Amino acid sequence: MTGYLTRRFLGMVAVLFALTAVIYAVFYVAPGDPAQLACGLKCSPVQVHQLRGQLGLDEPVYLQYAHFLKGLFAGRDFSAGAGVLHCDAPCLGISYRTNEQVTDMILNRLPVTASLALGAMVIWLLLGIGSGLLSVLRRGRLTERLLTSLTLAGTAVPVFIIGLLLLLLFCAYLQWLPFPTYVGLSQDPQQWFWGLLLPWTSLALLESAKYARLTRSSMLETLAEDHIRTFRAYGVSERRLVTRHALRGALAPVIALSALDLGTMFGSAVLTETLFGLPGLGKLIVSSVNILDLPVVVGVTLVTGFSVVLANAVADVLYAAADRRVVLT
Amino acid sequence: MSEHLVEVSGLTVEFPVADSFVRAVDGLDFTLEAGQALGIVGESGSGKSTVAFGLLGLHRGTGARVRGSVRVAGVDVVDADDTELRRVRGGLAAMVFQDPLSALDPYHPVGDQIAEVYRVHRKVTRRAARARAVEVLDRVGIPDAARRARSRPHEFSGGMRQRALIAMALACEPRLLIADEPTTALDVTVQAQILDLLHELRAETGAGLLLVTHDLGVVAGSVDQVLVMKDGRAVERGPVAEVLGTPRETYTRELLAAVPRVDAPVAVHVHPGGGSTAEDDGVLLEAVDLRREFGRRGATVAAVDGVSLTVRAGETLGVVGESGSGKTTLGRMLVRLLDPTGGQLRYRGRDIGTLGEKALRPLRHELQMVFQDPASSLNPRRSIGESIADPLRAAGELDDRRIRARVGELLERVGLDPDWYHRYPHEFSGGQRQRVGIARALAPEPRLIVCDEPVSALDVTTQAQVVELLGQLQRDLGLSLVFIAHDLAVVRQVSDRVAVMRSGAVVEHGTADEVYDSPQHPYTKGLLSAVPVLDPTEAAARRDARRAVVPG
Amino acid sequence: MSRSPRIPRRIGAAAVTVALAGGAAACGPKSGDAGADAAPHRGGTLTILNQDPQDRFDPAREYTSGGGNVPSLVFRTLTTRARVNGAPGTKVVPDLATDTGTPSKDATVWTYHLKDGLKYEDGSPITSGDIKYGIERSFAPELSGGPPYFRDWLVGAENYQGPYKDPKGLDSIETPDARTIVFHLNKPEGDFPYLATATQFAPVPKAKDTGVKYAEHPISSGPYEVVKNENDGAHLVLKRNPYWSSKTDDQRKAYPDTIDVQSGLDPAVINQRLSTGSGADAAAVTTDTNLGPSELAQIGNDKELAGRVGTGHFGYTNYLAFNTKVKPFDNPKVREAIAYAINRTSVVNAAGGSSLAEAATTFLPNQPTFGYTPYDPFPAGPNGDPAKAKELLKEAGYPNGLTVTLTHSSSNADQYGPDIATAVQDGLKAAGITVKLNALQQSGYRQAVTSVSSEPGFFLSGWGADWPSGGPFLAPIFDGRQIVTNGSNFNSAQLDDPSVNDEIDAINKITDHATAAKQWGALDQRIGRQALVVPLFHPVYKRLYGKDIRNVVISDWTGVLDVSQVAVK
Amino acid sequence: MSGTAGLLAGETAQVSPAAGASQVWRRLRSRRAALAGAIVLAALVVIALTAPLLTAIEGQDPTTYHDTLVNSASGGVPIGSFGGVSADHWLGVEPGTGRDVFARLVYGAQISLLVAVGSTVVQVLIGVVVGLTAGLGNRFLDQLLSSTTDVMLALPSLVFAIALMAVVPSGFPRPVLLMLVIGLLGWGGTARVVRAQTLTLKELNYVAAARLGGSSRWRIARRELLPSIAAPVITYAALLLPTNVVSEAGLSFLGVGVKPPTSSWGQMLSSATTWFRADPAYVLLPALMLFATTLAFTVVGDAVRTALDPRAASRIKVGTKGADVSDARAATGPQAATVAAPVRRAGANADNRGEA
Repeated sequence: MTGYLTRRFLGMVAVLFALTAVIYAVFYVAPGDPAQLACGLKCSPVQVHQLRGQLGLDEPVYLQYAHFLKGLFAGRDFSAGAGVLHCDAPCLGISYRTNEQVTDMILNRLPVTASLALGAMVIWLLLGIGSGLLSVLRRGRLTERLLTSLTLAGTAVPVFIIGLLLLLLFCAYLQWLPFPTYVGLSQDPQQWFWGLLLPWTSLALLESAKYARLTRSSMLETLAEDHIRTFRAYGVSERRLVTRHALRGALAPVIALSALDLGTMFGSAVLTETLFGLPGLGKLIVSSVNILDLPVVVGVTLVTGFSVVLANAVADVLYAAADRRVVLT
Repeated sequence: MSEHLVEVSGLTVEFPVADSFVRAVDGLDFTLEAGQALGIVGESGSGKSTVAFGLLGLHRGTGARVRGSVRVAGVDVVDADDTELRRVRGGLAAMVFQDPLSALDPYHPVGDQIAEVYRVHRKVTRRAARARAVEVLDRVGIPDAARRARSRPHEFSGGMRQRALIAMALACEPRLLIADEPTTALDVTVQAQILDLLHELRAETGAGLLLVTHDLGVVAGSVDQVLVMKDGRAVERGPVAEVLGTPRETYTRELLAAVPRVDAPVAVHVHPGGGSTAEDDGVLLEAVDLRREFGRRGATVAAVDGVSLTVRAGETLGVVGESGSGKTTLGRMLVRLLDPTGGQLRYRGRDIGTLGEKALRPLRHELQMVFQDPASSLNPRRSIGESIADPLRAAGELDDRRIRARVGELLERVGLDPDWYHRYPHEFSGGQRQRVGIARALAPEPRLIVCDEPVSALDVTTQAQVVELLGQLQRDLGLSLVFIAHDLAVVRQVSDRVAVMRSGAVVEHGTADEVYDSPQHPYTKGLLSAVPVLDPTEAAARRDARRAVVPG
Repeated sequence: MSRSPRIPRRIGAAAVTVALAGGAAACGPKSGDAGADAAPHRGGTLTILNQDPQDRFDPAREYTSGGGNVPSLVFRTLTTRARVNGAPGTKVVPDLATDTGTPSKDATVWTYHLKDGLKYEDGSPITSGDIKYGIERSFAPELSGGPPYFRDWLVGAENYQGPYKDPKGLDSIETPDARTIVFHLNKPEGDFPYLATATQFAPVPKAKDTGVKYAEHPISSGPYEVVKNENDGAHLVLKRNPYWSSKTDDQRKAYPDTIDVQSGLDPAVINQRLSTGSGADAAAVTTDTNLGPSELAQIGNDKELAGRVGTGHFGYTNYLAFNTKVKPFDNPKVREAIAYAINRTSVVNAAGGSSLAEAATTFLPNQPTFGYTPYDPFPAGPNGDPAKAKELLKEAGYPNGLTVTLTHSSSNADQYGPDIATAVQDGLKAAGITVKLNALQQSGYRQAVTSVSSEPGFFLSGWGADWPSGGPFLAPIFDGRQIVTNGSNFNSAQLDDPSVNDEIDAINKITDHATAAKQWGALDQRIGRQALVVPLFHPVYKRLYGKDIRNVVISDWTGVLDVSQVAVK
Repeated sequence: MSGTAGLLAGETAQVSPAAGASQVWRRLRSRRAALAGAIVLAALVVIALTAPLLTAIEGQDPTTYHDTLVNSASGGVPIGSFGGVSADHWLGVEPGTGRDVFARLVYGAQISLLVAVGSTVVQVLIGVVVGLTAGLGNRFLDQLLSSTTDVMLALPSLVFAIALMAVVPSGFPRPVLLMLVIGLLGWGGTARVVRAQTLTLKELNYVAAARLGGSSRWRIARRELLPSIAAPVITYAALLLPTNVVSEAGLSFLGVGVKPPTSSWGQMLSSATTWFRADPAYVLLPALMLFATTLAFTVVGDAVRTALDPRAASRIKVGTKGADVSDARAATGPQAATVAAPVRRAGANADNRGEA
């Protein structure tokens, strides 16, 4: 099993690197000159030329990529003017625009995206598993049909619609909530919570619908398994069948999926971050794409991609741990 | 009060299918007295399992319609409220299920599962319940029960799991044990042990036993009374010796006649023309020290571990072994569906074990295979005619009319209507599908067919017909057959020579009569003695013999 | 094109960002709230809520107009803008220097003397050598981003690579003593005092220079020093610099004790927080976010809110640019037809409505300091004159209409985007001109329209001067000698008319600002008749400030309230 | 482009061979929700196709500005109630421009449906090719393609779409570009489903039989595998459609979708973010259209899934084996025990290497 996971993990990491190479190539052919953009439009040709040299943009693209790889594994030095700017491995390079280390930029935005993703996950798990279970326990009754319809509708609503409507309702009309802003958890936990409540909810409503459906179908499938029948045939009550014998098996895919979703969230919260103006990784990469700040784009892609690769591995392990019958080959 | 342990009268069970109901059990009546054992026997679709489930009221809430009356230990199962029904389930009547792996919760230790059931019915502490679990596990012969009680089901072997399930059934000292095909998923040696255990327990606890099975051999040694079912109705009922010995009904007789017997071979096979004169020339396929390993470096398992055997032209080689013995892997290697990882495979003197797919293709048609599961061996989305025609087309035949004619001929040959070209597999019964599979194997005019458990998924009557067909074809076409099966009786029926496999190796090899009548290897001996027999007296004698050999 | 009406979203090219950081200017607040309060309160914390971070907080890397808003709290420069309301706020006044500079006769040598008692935040004295060093380090490629004038104007600076690679420094900046600094220019530049407001003229002590890391904590010469700089200017906290003294600085008031600059906020959030004004937000302002439609709609019924809007004008013009080297725009009649056909009402609406944009018919912004002279060479009314346009097209040889391609940015930032483009498109439809839209991704668009080789024939553009004077507004766009073939070119019409060139030279020699302004206005009118550009609108800044904000000063230089003047209650 | 679609793929499953087309249709028809969804979808298609006609009836077009219908001083808020609803402008006008909202919504339907369907086709084509190749190829090829698939599923696809849309020259037709970009970034789930199916199917005896019959790999893929893969792929595609509707809207929302003045619901929603307080009607209309479309697609897709896969609809079975009830059930096709594609249950192993 370890062997399997290692192979899968390494395979994905390898592809991830191939991907960074593709990004380099794509940006190389993209219109626009990063040096000109970093320098400013009024920069003279001399100045742009100097800057191009300083950023290493005068080198062939494969050498630039080689430097990037070297930085990743061995660290790199950049000229800081006065002295050098040492960038320890794993070094993702420095921003063309601000000379800031990409690693720092990402670490600075990470808390925002992480708060968003983790908080949303808590809500979607509670809501999703809760309503999924409820619809199973109330099989055949009105509650089930209501929940089934609701969750079906829920999966169909894009986050930017839910978000907009929530904003409209809670911030503009009712004014119960402040307009979402990110305040660090360590800075002011209360503001952190209230500021993120709406983004969390918008993300989670959508996800929880998916989870409710998954929980429900997984639970129904588990309840149809033979061992459930065994305990039913031994007089164990329905409630206990669900909570003790079906829940764990039924939740295995739910947990595995949430690990995956959490990983994906690091890269896919762009819409939410844009809508609510949260300074996370998604916003960072969007603005970096606009100014062709290649090191930042590659860095964020690598980090978000890696988080998903990791999440995949975690999901596999969780799944295997939850379901002893699973063999990873 | 009547004080029958079980009293079923006018039981009818119907299941909703699409817009209508299908009747699975149709007006069944029977009784079972305390301490007695009743076997319900029938082929698939006879409704026997439905009866077993009906005794515990397990149809409640599934949409099934249940009519008639079912009384178990004095409780009316059909009318009882949920609480009372739960008291019956496990407390008064306990069920032993067919597939012990899936019947236990994979997440909890076995002991806890038994303890849980115990606590449903007895107001005791957790600790006392655990102790009871260990006690019953010990009773069903689980060694080191206190430790094993903490293991999860997947850490048990198949037989141990079945014992654990029986232990669970015993936990609350029920007055009735219901065993639904308790040994179907098990190897023959383990099957014998489990049946012996059930027998012992019944004697010891005085509980009644309702044994549901398709295998007449299983009931022979285990019950007092037999009820034969067909299409939801009782065909015949009586003491086991009487029903098996002197059946009154035709159906029962047919059923009995179809059961293959280890002791009395049915000579459907014919030795190749010219007898054994041209032995050397007759060798068609030869395996020399053939090996196959699975897994990656470091953690390989040898499924086939150095097997050498020969198949002569026109003869049938039987390969018999329990699950995990590597017989299927061997069979697939013989037709090169799997690549050997070692040894040689010679076909008509030429080493084909290492040929690439392209080089192999001209030879492909000479080596064919018939598979176990007729459901998966035909593409559900193609008409059977197309499936059979496939090898013809692959061989380059383009003329539709000729293909049609040839397929019709093949269908006829395997006993099907030649006009069924356009029918789809789901329109056929299991036996018919297996015939289609055989027709397809015949299509490219092979010299050798490997049959991998060709009849194990079929009912006993169908089984006999398919075996008969294979023998017929071999006679007519001069085919060589490799017949792989776990069922010793079936193998004896068809084989000229037999190889017994265990853990990837052949432990005994010889003519069918040699191997069956005077087995040399202890493993073969054990296997043979475990085979259930139809004569209740003989069965009892064998049980005693086994008990003498394997104490405890 | 250069700066945008609002501090641009950070995306833009640096040039843009820059100018505006200073913000801009014009009529101050109408109510008497600001100056009327007797004595503004000293102390407290001023919060600034912005979209864009105060990144690259290094005097070498800032591109500001007049020294910027937040930057000028930390960096003092040789000269600075006058911190007063309205038009007087377009004047240059001394800052570190004793006067706005002494030019040689032909204005090629400028001499400055430093005031007495100038100190850094650590108490050490500020010397003229530090100012020279500050300018020199802005040449280092590591510290790119500043304005281009130093390289263009200073003698022998064209290929200079900064003091790190070339420690000898620039000979054209002399420091005969610690309080004197002399600049040698390669041509007469009467506007040098305006340039001396740029942050590059802030002193940098060589011993404290840490290269690119200097931005984390630049050494303050102004009233505030940096105590916290998170995520490259995303969150900046400034506190009073004890060594700064109002005795040497008559411009900055520096009433609050602490300034807290938060950025990365959504415009809707900023406006909402300012209008609600709870907690610290009561003492908050924004320097880069205009009112949104929601607030604009609200202001009509809410006097209190209306009283907290600061309106300002920064000299800026959004226009349609033609490349006269591309057919059919080489034909003046076609250009005129477009100028007649344009529906400025639609365009103004697309730019946020009449509160945020004023329809423009002149290239020069509507402020006297630029030499604004009202005129309309192609009077077509607010909705255009399609009939006249059709007539002209017929004369030009297009009786059946015309199809042209309008290039624009794919982003609406700076109003070069699809919103304006589609408004133009619809307006021209009535005159039988079919406009195809060619949206370029923002960075690609900027480079395309400023490169002579790839310049499209017809595109959205805009221009704002680096300081409030007609020269830098007109010359880059219409001076034939400023056509740059191997770099960024802003003379998009590629006009090279000797008479225009001569006129520019003549006005540049005039040292009196008012006289020169009048001449610039006349020149603008003269060029305007050629329909080389179609002016669309001048943006207006309308920005909300918190309930507790006092002493609001909005000059016409920046157009936004000056944070160095603000007091909190 | 949901990155997690792959995991859910395990849910989609086999079609019972017994489920012929007519049976599927009957199951579909019997669900009222599905019927309603289908009606909504049909209506949308009609609206999209007849957009020019509908707007002609209204007497408006989607691009003409109406300066007099908005209040310029308040930033361009439509004059009148509910966003300027009038006899001329049935659903009001767009703030800032005065363009007709009804016309823009109707034309927006064209883009939404076109891009959704087109990108789904691209996704399915790539997914099937990659999945089949991985499933049938040797270990190296499989590893390579599976890793690529995993990474495709892992990519922050929205971000990539933004980058791609930015890099492609502006002359390229936008709707086609959208289809390609969404398609190129969203095939991972299909590939995973197809690969898992292929792996399961190729272990099946009828494939082995075809090999023995002398069929080539290509012939096996075409004749034995593709027909069996079709059902899960159709099911999966039905689930992809609403996702792709949302992707198009999302990209337009972020400003990299179709180019103005072409109208798109996503772009309307994007501009509505600044207007939602001053003109709520302008938010609600495109939101409603988008919601109705995705919901209709989802409902129909869900129904297709249930119709094609009777297991999903089956109630809890108790006690009795399928064979006892009806022979047809016993014929249920191969069971794909894939939750996460690579995960297999030990019991389901084809080799008889079971427990010892």
